Amino acid sequence: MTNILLITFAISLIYMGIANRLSTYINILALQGIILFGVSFIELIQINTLNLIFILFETIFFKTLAIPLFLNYIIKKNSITREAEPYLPDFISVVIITAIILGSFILSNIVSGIFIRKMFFLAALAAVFSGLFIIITRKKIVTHIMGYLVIENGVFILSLSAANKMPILVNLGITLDIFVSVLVLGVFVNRIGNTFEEMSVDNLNNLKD
Amino acid sequence: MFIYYLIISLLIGAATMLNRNRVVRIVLLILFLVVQTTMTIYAYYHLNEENSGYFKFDALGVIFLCVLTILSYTTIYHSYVYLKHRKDSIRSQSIYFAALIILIVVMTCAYLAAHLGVLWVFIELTTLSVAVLIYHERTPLSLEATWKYVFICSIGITITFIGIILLSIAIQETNIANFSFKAIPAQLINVNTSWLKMIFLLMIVGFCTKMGLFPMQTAAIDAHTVAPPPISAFISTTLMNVGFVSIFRTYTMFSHTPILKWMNIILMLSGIISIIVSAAYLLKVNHLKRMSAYSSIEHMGLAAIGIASGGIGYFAAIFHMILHSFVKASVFYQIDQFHRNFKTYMISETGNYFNRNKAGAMVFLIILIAITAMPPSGLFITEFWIFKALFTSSHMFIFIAALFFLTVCIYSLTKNFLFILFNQTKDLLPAEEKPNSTETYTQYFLLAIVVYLGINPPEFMINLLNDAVSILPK
Amino acid sequence: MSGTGFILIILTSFFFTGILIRTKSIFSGRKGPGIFQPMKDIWRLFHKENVYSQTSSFIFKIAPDIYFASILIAIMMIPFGNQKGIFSFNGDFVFFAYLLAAGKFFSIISALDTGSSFEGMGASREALYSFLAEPAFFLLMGSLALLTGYTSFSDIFSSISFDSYISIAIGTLASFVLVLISMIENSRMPVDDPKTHLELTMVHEVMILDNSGFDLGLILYATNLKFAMYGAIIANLFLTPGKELYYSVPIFIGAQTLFAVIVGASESFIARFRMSHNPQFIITIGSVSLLIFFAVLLMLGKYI
Amino acid sequence: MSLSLFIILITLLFSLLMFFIKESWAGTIALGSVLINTAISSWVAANAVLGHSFEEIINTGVVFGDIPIRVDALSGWFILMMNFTVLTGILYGRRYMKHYENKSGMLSLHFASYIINHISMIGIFMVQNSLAFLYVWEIMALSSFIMVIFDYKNPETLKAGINFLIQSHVCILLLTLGFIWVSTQTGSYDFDAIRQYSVSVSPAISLSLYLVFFIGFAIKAGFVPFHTWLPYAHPVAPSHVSGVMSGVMLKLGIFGILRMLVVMNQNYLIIGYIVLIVSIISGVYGVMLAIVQHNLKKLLAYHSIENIGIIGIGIGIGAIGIGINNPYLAFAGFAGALLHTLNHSLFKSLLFYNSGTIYQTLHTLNIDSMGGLIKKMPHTALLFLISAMAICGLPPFNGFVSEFLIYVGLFEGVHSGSLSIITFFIITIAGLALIGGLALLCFTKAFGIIFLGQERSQFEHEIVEAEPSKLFPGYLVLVFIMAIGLFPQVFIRLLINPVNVFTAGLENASPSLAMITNIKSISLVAWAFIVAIASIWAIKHFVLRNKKDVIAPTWGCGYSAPNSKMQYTASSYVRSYRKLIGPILIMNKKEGDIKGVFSSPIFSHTHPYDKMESILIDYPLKILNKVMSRVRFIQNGNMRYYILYGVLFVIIIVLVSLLSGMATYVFNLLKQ
Repeated sequence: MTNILLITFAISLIYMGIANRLSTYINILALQGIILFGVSFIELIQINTLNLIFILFETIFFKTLAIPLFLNYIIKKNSITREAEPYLPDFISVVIITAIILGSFILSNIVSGIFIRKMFFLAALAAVFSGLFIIITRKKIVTHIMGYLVIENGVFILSLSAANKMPILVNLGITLDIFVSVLVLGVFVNRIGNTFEEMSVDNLNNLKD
Repeated sequence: MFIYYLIISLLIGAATMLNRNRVVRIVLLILFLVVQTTMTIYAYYHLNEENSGYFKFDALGVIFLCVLTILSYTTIYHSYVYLKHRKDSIRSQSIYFAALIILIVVMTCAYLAAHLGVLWVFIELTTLSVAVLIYHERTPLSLEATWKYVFICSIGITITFIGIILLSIAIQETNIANFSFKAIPAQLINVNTSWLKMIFLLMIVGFCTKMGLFPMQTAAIDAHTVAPPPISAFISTTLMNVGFVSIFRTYTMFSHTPILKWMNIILMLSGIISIIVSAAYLLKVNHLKRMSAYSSIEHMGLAAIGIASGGIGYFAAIFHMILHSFVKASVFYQIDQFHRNFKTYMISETGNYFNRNKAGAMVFLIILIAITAMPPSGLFITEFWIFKALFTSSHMFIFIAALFFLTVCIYSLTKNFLFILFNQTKDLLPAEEKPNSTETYTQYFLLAIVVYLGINPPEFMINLLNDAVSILPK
Repeated sequence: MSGTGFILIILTSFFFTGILIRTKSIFSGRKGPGIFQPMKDIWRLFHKENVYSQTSSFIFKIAPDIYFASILIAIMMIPFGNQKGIFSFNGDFVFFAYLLAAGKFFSIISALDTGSSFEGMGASREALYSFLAEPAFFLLMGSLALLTGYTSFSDIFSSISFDSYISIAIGTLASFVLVLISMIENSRMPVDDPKTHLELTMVHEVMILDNSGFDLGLILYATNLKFAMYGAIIANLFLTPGKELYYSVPIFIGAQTLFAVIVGASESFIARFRMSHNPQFIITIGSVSLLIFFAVLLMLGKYI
Repeated sequence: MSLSLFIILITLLFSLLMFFIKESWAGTIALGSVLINTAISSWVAANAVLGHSFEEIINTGVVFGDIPIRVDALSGWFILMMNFTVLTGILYGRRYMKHYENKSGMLSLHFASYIINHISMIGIFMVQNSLAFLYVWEIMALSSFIMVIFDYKNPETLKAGINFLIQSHVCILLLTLGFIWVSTQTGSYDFDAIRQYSVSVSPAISLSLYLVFFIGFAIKAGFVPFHTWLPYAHPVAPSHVSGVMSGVMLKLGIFGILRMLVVMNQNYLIIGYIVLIVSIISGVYGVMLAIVQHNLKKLLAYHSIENIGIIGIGIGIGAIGIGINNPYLAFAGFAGALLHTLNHSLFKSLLFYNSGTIYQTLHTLNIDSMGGLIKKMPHTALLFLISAMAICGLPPFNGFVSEFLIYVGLFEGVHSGSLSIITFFIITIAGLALIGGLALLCFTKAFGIIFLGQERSQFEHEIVEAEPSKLFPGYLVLVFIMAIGLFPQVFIRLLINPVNVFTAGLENASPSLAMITNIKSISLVAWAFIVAIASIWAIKHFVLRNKKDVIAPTWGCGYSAPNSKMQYTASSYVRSYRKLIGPILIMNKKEGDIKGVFSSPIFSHTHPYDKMESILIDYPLKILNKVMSRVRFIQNGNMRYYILYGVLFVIIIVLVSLLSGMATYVFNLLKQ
């Protein structure tokens, strides 16, 4: 069951590669939140309740509801155009993300002798790298945040794979990371929206030599 | 004890945030400095002592804590001067000082953290608290820089976090205490080396954002450019020290595993590339603060090389970081005065500083000597040691390359500083207010420290340094 | 006694130029003046007062004296056969050369002192030729030192002997080089024509255009002395050591006369070079003396 | 308390004091400090030269460890030389600097760095701990850098200053390399460690170690091809500083080369050959370029290169002498080198002082626009004339004595050595003679054009002789120049101990005595020369006692209205020479062409440029710039790239380590 969810997760990444509407991205993020909720529910059913509740709350509340809404709010407020405006044609994006998944598959096979389930490792790695890929290849600033969130999801999966022995502290860490960064980034996106009329990274390369 | 320190100073920070009265603010600041100082002294006298769970007053932390405390005095003073001349609104001033206090507190915690997770959390916090300060001037440029800084640091910190998770997976343990730096090495004995390599790589790349090493040096430079000069001083000294401490701790953590040589290669690579990049940009950079930022990158590269070459290199690297902190801080303090004199940071639009502000010009002259690591600057000694270590570890190619590119850096720095001091070709409009030479005393003081430490470092400092490197393989 | 060489050279200097001029006039089918005529002219000059250019300074006044003195002292170092010169020590020919250079230094700057374009020209040429000629002389002396194993005029000349063909070859080459050097030093044919009437082509004469009276006399006589001096050096090459005076003095006089005649003959049959050709000519002397060096190496069997 | 610390404290005190008093006092303060330091160090040094070496060990904490202070005869000789020049330098400088009071605002800084420079040089001669040596060496370089950029209002100065700083830094890098090399092998900073190391390893290694040091010091000494900083730094510095730099600081390089020769006493023969070759090239090349210079101080700077070459020839001969165990040769070589070091410091500093005086009266250094100064400034002219003759190595002055020693050594070597040595020496003899001749050409030009004839250009300010206090140091130097020229034997006696530092190892038949008797006769002839001049002069005046000189215009060969423009200029004086050596030079020529029948005034400038510089410095720098500009895509302001770097870094390293892992795996498979 977990594996199916994770595979779905991976597929969502691929879909992200070809999606060219911001709304699609947000939906995918929400979907990933739900997937993560499922995974964590299945995996962590036997750990202590407090921790479980916390994680579930995190997945459902933050990843599935709060953040997508927040992003929607930002987009509305700053009247950002609805296209993602990638630098690369979708075709290449898909190819690259597939390559990323393949690579993480190979890598997960290479690292041996470690107590970790390869599927988790694969999904996490794929998420992290696709997130980075999205950040690198998309034009809008909001998409940077989205890519960042994808990375966070990957990290979350990775932590899940070790979660039943995972100290709560690090779990807290994830929350703090997402919460703070998203908030701060959101604030700055707003600022940028107020400062520049057009929310594209092209406004943000004046500091250079 | 430490927990009280945290609470008190955070309270002071909150008070500064809310307070709108000048006198009260000064009182609060002085109060905070007192607290910070007492904390430092306490830490020094309770060396290698666990405190309130996640913190430990070990030698490395205490050394850099001392540096931080000394610099927090000067930085707060210069921030005060800076704000006085900027005539900001009371509110933004309160925010500034509150954020500054928080930053200092958070960095203190980062130095003393004895637990990987805690260290990580506080590093994240430094990013946030410094972001507020970087954005203080509220210009589009500062917005851009802050955005980049926060974003890249978040990415970096996340990469580090992945490393930490992998580590936690690697050491099959549930107990939080086992995540302290003391406990980890023992559990790494029978972990697959390729796994260790990946963990180390990810963690280092993350920390590089803070220390300003290649490949993640980029954000730090932009942050330097727009931050208020006193804050730039902090970014390129104590904040980079945070990065250094974390890298050093990580290195120490793994130093008894078979991947030691591999780690050295990585750090060596990162260091030398940093030096090359800084050399390349110093040749053409025209923005004074960016120039100083690049020179910081160069020195970070040297420190990394120092660690990587081992032996006396560990010792030298820490020493180098300390001295560099003092020098670089004084650079940025002087840059503040410089900026008030010329109303610009662009080197090509300045000149003849020697006759416009004699005291400041002398500071620049001494800084030029100090930062290019020529005697009587202490950096000369540390660089000598680093190169000795490099030679001993028989990395001849790196040795030559480093020497060569350092020479290039020296050329560019000399050229630019001499231009600022002596160039007569520009006809500039005179400075608005007469430069105040009392503002340069702090710089003279710091530079005097640098010279003194270079010639005759006090006993306790040597002991601390030896203590800090004692665990590492000889 | 060691003054013989000195006295003889002084004596020779009285009639050397006379013989030279006489030879030339005979070759050109004239009777020509008596061989003491040049000395008489000089003597006459000694009684005339000096005319100084208003541009010139004390350098111009003192220079002829120094020039003359340098040559006088230089002569004192020339040995006579196996008799030492008045001054003789290891490496005295170094001193010899540098002393002449000192004299030349002053004659050059005194030429520049007058601020005349022509004399500057002459000075420039003189300086150029002398620096080109220096190495030749030192190479020669070095080779001789190598040959004999001594480093002073007297030892070298007293121990030099011509018993093998190669040594004779060396001797001839050496005397050839010395003749040419003396030609340059005294600025005669083919480097310079003292009889020319166009200042633009002069070297030495144009330098002393402004000298007059006593000073001019000094300079002219110094030239004679210089000739005699080089003649003496050449003669020394052939003075086989250990012979008595009544045997060696005639040889000496003979050699000198022969030298004068040769110079005279060459001046009447050779045309002077173009100015631009002089440097390579002088360089050639240097290479010839390098040949001497190789010959010496061969002779000593160090270089097979 | 120890002497050295005392000196240091005094100096720091004075240099701090400098900043709290009126600028007009700074010179005097500096003079005081120099006097004190000179007194103390000279006392030590004099004892050392007379055979009582001085040694103490200062313990300074963890960084330097024990610093041994050793003053042997060699150091002593150099210290005495250095002190004298520094003293005359400050005596001249505090007058010279009066012009700049309250104009540049850098005066106190200048004088402070002057005295710091002084003690740092004392330190270089005394300290025998490699780290401390580097420390003082770098301080010396820095302080001289600050002195060089004194006239910062002129952009040329800053360029030259940076050039100087960088090249001296390169020299320091090489020294650092050498010292690190030794200290990693032996774990000690003491020079004795170098000695032990160099004897413990194979000759090839110790030779390469020596070469590292040699190149390092050669940059400082200005041997070709490491000379390129020199012709820029000397002209722009204030004249007393140029005097000290050229007179003393170049000798630091010489001292380093000699010191390392003593310390590493290894394979002398090959080192001798190397030094000899480099020196001949330096000597000839230096003077060749000196001749074509228009800028007086630049001309003198190139001449320093030539003189360094002569000193180097001496060192080479000496080293070869030790190598083939010929004490006479060794003595002649080293004595010649050391004496010429002293001589050069004397006449070169004097020449620079004079050029300073000229500069301050005419406000130009362009030789072609000078002329006829001898009538306005007779004292300066006299000083310049004597030092010019001395630098040409003409008797009866000091320059000749040292060159004579070297010549004697060469001729001695010629008939005592193997074929290779003979050939080398013959070439050297020819080279040395050539140098002498060229120097003659160069300084007849310099003196003749600057001081003689008529003024070649009008100056709005009237030209007057410098005030006595400015001439006094010059005459002080002059005394020594004459003394060495006329009583060389005294100085040769003083040289016995310093030379013995090298030749102590040889079983020698004490060549010094033979040498001294030989030198005695030099002084004899020198006296005779002077007497002869005097007597001829007397005779002349006796004969012409009742005739009075006639003053007339210069004879214009029939042209009746000669003017000052018709004189020979410096350029025309050396034109034929320039044509001869054309291929070696780069002459940048600018000419305005004639337009129309009545053309506007036209011009023709020639700027000599150093070919070696264009090959060894300019071209590589161009390459470097190209490479560096390739790197400059990194900070392109686009955040996507910034993140990409991190990702790529991780990916590449992972891939590489994976591949290397596979490679090793396959390799092990193949091994089985």
